[in-house]
Amino acid sequence: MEFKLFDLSIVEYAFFITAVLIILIGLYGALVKKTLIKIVIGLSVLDAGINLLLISVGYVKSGTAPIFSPALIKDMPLTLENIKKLSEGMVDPVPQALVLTAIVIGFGVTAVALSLVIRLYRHHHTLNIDEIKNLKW
Amino acid sequence: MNMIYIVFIVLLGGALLTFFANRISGLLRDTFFLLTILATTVLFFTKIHIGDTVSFTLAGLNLKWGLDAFGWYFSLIVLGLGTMAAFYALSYMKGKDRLGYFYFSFLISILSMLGILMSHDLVSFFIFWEVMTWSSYLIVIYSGRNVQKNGINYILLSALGAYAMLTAIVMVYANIHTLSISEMINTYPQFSHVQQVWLPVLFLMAFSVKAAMMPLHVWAPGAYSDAPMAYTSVFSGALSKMGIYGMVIVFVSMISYLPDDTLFKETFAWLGAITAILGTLWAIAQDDARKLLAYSSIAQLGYIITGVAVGTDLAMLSALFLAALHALFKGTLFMAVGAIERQTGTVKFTEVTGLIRKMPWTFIASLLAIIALAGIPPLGGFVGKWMLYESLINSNHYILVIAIFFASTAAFLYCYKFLFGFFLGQEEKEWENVKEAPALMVLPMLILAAGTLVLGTFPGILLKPADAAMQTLGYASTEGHLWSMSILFNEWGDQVLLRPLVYAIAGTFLFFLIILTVKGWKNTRYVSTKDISSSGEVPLEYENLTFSVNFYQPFLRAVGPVMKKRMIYYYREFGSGMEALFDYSRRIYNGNGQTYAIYVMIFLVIILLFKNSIFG
Amino acid sequence: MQEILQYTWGALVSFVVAFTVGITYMGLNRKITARVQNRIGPPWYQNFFDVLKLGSKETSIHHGVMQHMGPAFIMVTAVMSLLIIPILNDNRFFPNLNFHGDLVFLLYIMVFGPLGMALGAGQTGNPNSAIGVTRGLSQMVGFEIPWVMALVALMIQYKTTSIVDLMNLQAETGRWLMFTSPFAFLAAVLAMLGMFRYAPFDIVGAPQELASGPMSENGGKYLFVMMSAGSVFAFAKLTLYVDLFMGGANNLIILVVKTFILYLIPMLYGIVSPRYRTEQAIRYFWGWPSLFGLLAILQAVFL
Amino acid sequence: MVGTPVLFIAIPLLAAFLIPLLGFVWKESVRILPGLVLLYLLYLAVNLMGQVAHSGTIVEVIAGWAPPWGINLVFSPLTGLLTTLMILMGFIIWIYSYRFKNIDFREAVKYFILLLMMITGSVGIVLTGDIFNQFVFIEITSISAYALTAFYKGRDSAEASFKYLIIGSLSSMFLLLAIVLIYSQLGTLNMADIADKAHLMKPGFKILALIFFITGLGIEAEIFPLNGWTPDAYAQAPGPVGAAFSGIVVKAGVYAMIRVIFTLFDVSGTHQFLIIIGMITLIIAEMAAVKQDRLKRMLAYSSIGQMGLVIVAFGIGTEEGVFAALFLMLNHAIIKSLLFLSGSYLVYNSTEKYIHETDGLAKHLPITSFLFALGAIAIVGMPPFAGFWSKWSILSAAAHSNMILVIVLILSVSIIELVYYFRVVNRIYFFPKQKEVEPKRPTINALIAMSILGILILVIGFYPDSVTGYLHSASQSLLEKGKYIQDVLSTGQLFIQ
Repeated sequence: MEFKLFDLSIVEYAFFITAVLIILIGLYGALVKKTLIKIVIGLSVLDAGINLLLISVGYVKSGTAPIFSPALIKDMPLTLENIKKLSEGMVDPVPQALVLTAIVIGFGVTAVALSLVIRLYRHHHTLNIDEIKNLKW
Repeated sequence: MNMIYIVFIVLLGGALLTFFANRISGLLRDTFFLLTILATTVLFFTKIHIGDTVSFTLAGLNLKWGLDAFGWYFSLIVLGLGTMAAFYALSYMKGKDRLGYFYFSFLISILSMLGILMSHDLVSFFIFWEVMTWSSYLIVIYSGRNVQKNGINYILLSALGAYAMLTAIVMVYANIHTLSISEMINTYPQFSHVQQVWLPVLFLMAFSVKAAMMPLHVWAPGAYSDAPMAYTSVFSGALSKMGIYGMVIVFVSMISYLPDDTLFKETFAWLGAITAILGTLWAIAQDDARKLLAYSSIAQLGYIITGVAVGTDLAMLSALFLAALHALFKGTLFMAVGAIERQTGTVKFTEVTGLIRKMPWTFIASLLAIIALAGIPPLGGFVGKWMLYESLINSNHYILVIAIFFASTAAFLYCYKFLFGFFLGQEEKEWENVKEAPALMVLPMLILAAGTLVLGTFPGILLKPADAAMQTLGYASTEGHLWSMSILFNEWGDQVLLRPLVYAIAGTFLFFLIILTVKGWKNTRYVSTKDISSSGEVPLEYENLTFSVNFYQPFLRAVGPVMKKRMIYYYREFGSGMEALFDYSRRIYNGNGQTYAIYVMIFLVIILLFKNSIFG
Repeated sequence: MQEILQYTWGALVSFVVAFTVGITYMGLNRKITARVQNRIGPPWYQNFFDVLKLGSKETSIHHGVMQHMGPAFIMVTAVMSLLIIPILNDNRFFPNLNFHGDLVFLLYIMVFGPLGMALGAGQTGNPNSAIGVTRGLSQMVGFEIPWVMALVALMIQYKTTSIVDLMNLQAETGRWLMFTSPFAFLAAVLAMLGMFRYAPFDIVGAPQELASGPMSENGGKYLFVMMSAGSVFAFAKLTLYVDLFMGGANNLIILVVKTFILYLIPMLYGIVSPRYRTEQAIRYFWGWPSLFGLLAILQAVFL
Repeated sequence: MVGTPVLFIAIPLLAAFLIPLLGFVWKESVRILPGLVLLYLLYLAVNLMGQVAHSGTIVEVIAGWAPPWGINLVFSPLTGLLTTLMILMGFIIWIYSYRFKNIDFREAVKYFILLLMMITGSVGIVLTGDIFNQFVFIEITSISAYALTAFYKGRDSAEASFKYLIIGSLSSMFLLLAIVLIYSQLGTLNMADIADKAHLMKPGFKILALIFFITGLGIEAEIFPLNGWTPDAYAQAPGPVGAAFSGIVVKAGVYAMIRVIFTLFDVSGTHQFLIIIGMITLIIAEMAAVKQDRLKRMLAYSSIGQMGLVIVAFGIGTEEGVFAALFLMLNHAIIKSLLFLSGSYLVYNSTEKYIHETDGLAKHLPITSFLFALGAIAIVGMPPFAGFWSKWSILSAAAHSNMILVIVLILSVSIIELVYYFRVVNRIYFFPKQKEVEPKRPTINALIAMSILGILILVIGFYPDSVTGYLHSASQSLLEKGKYIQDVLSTGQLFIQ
């Protein structure tokens, strides 16, 4: 299997550009916005962008689901050549698995972040990150 | 098992036992301490012979320990002074707390010094060197006074020196792939020119810190005066000699290869002389006896350094002789100060006076030591100074002679101050009930002081091992050669020419003393120091007749310009500048999480921008 | 044994000579000073009476062992200097303990006595004594510099540290060192001003201020020994200068003449001078005298 | 065979989930179970180390999918050494914190679960042979670390944790980007396979991936300027967690970074880059540490500095340099943990953890103070303690590569380090105690844990040969890239045939 990043169609480019845009938006949120909630949102957006990028790597235009169903295999012997032949036209399953994992992780991180935000708000009575600077130097 | 191991195990085990025995009982602790040091001394001088070696491998490095005549000579200083100081310490330290800690550090520092003298490879040399540093540091901070100032100064400068040495050691190791000191010396001529210059510089940096040479001496006054006097005698007498030991090796085995136009030796000889002069001047200005002796130690080591740096046969001999002698008299003096401190509770000349009748034995020991320090015949100090002068004159260092002479003349000033300040002058009521120090403190002092007396007339006792040490270093030398080196020695073969002079001095002195004593024996009586004539009036009871404040004010006015700023002032300025810089640098961590995130992005962008130059 | 007896006899004679001459010089000093100041002054032999009076007085007090030993210390210095410094050229009679390098030895033995006496003075408890001692020691550090420079210059120039060698050299060439090494002579003579402690360098004993300083608690036998030692020591020092710079002397008459001429220098300089404070004195010695010393060394090294 | 590497991950994960359940049955089991697990794993690790030394690297295939397709665990001399070290440190920290939150059962459950998860994650980072799997383990470690940092409710711990979280999220973003780049180019996630095919990548992408990796993993490895979170997190986390950070988590981060640089790609210039960045980290951190007035913050900066030094040593790149770096990692884990453990007793009852609150505590806490002093002396590299040997090996490695400037800088920085450590030790021993400070006597299990570390320092110091053999084979195994690839991929071929 040969994977290429840049000889892609417009649609595929669109995936990448969108993903990069989302990442940039997320970064903007995380790095520039002063409110803790917005920072957390920015981080989540960032996560989403990365996941989109990840999934688009495995995208094959008009590909099928990567399942070797009995209908597909029929009575072919499971040699390497056959498997290769069959898997052409399937989307790559690995990025999907990765994205699933990444989403779960992102969820966990966001949950922890939000709980921390609550704690910070109770402690400091503000959500402005510039005012939460008890620990420095 | 080899005896060398056993000596080290005895010392280490003894130190640990002493430390833990402290919890059980004081008597047990003292016994262990004394037994350890005595056993070490006995084992060392009876069982270890010159030429014994052992070698083993540790962490892939071949380490070798052994004893040669040169090391033996210095071990004599270490163990001789160490044993005396140990006896002294038992009485001096009585009743203080943290004694286990003190005795432990004491023994470990003795161990480390023996280790340095027995190391035949650079790594064990360095290890023992560092052990010596921290064990002595532990004692410097023992009293708890000024730990943040004097303690840190000491450890900081020691580390500076030690790391300079470490740099040199790894340079050597990378070059010749062996750590043996003799290999290093043998291959030294083949090193590149840059290394030939840098190696001795780095090594000498380390050694000059311990030998308290200008401008690396700033730790010494504080450290010497803060350590308990029982240890300071070892500190100044023996530990600083480790610096001299290293210097001798470097000078003999490395710098002698350098071409003369590098002026290495001259520079060092002059640094030694300047150290001697400034040390003396500062000693004169002190009102605290410990500080006075500390500066005096710096000055005395300056002479020794000069001797080493000049490096002719006689100069080296004088340096070695003075090194041992300095241990004797400075050991005595620090012990005397300790005795006074213990009996009166103060060591300030401005506070305590007129102890001569209360502490006569301490006075006698101090008097002998002071005479030896001042280099006045017939005591040992004169022999050493003489050899130094003669070697300087013979090797055409004329200006250096004058500098050294100035320093030793000015030394009379603080010598007199020491004796006058403590023992002479008005006998004030305040000190009426002071008693002589316990015998255990007085005896070591007297023994050491007697050593200086004996060496004045029979320097051969010490010159023979010194000569053997020099033969190890490669000075073509036989015993006959030794005696023909100085005009002091030539006619009497194995003893000095000074003998008839000594007899004449003693004869004259006794003759006039008898005259003075016999004449009017019945009528002359002792009167107190209050009973004096002051321009015909009899002073009243309340009149203060003690003269001790601003003792040498006129002299200090005359030399004022050289003493405006102390060297430590510049170090302090540098230090506080650095701290300000450090304080500024940590403001990078400004506490804002978002800023940290922006740092990450900046880091990324910078790498991306320069990726072609970074990852060629 | 014979030898030792002879030496002792010679030593006694030289001591008596030095004592007599020294005391006479001191008396002359008083007389001349008085004449210059337009007074009549005591007779030149007045100091003999003074010493005799002190010697015969009963002493009833002392302040301790060190004070008791102090005069003996100073006497050791005087006698040892006298024994080491050759009194006459090629002398047979007077004992001579000199050896190669006695110049350095002399430098040390010359401070031995003053230090010992300083200890004695210290024990008296009289603050004036101690103040005088500190001044004396400080001043000593001052004048030792040009003095040592002069000696080192001689050592360099003639490659010897022995007084006898220097005397023989002058006898052979017939030229006095004060002419061949003028700078060394100048430095040495200026240092001598300090050694004799006459004005302007008399702040050590400053009679009006310190009640004669280090001596102030001593009387009777102690002062007797001190004065004797002082006169012997003065003669020994003058002899040393004569030996070093003026070709020595072949008999006692010439020696007395030469020493007296030398003695006139500090004396006359003193008569016309006020008094320096200690730091002024020290700075004085580290000024011109040391410069001359330096010139002497340069001359010795380069010429 | 006593077990396989997969147990290192499976057992503690299982235990972590069992803890709350067992807690209902018998409360004490919450405390005992992690210890039993770690003890067993320690036994296993030691056994496997013997086996590895005897018969070479163990590669274990998970779930039957052979490399390069499936996930595999690699127990080589290097990873084995680090695993053993981490488990050992984990075990000691467990001993130390056995009585932690003695009263509050719920808190204790949380603490032990999170601690176990963090250790598991770190061990997983080291053992795995798959980059995405490594990413997952990094996230497991990070999330438990966020939670542990914010463990104390009263203090500013939430702030520290939040900073850590922001930076940590960026880290995971960069890691994912790097993984995307590699996968899009090579279509594989197996480290050995990537290493094998790395030359097929377009150079631009390769360098981009490397940069993303360095940035992402550099955050975990605390290199400057990516380490803004570190001092806060170390200072605010509970004492044993600080020890775990410096003894376990950072080590995993450094390992991951080094694995990427040494095995995955060989881009020229990386080594010099490591030296420079390590040096900057070292200098800035030690400079910042001097003026700290809080104990744990000072220790944190010191920890950053030491990591910088480790990276410098790796950057030297020779076998000697790698050996020195691993030696320093080992020593640092032991010594810095000791400092954190004893240090947190010295400031136990203080809210602000000021250094001056430790004044004169030596009289009240003799053993703790002694161990702290021992750690301080050891970490600045005073012989004959452990720190000296690692410092010596770094310097001699640098000297063999003719890097005199590096030597001079390292030693100058060591002097700074010496000053601030000795200042603290002096305070503990010689300053008068402050009246309002109430020293807390350490519990017996804490004393045991600290003493073990102290003894280790002495053992390594007096007899470094006890560890150098392992370190040498570990450093060889890191440098023999070809052997690593072959070891892993041959398992796959065996499987196919």
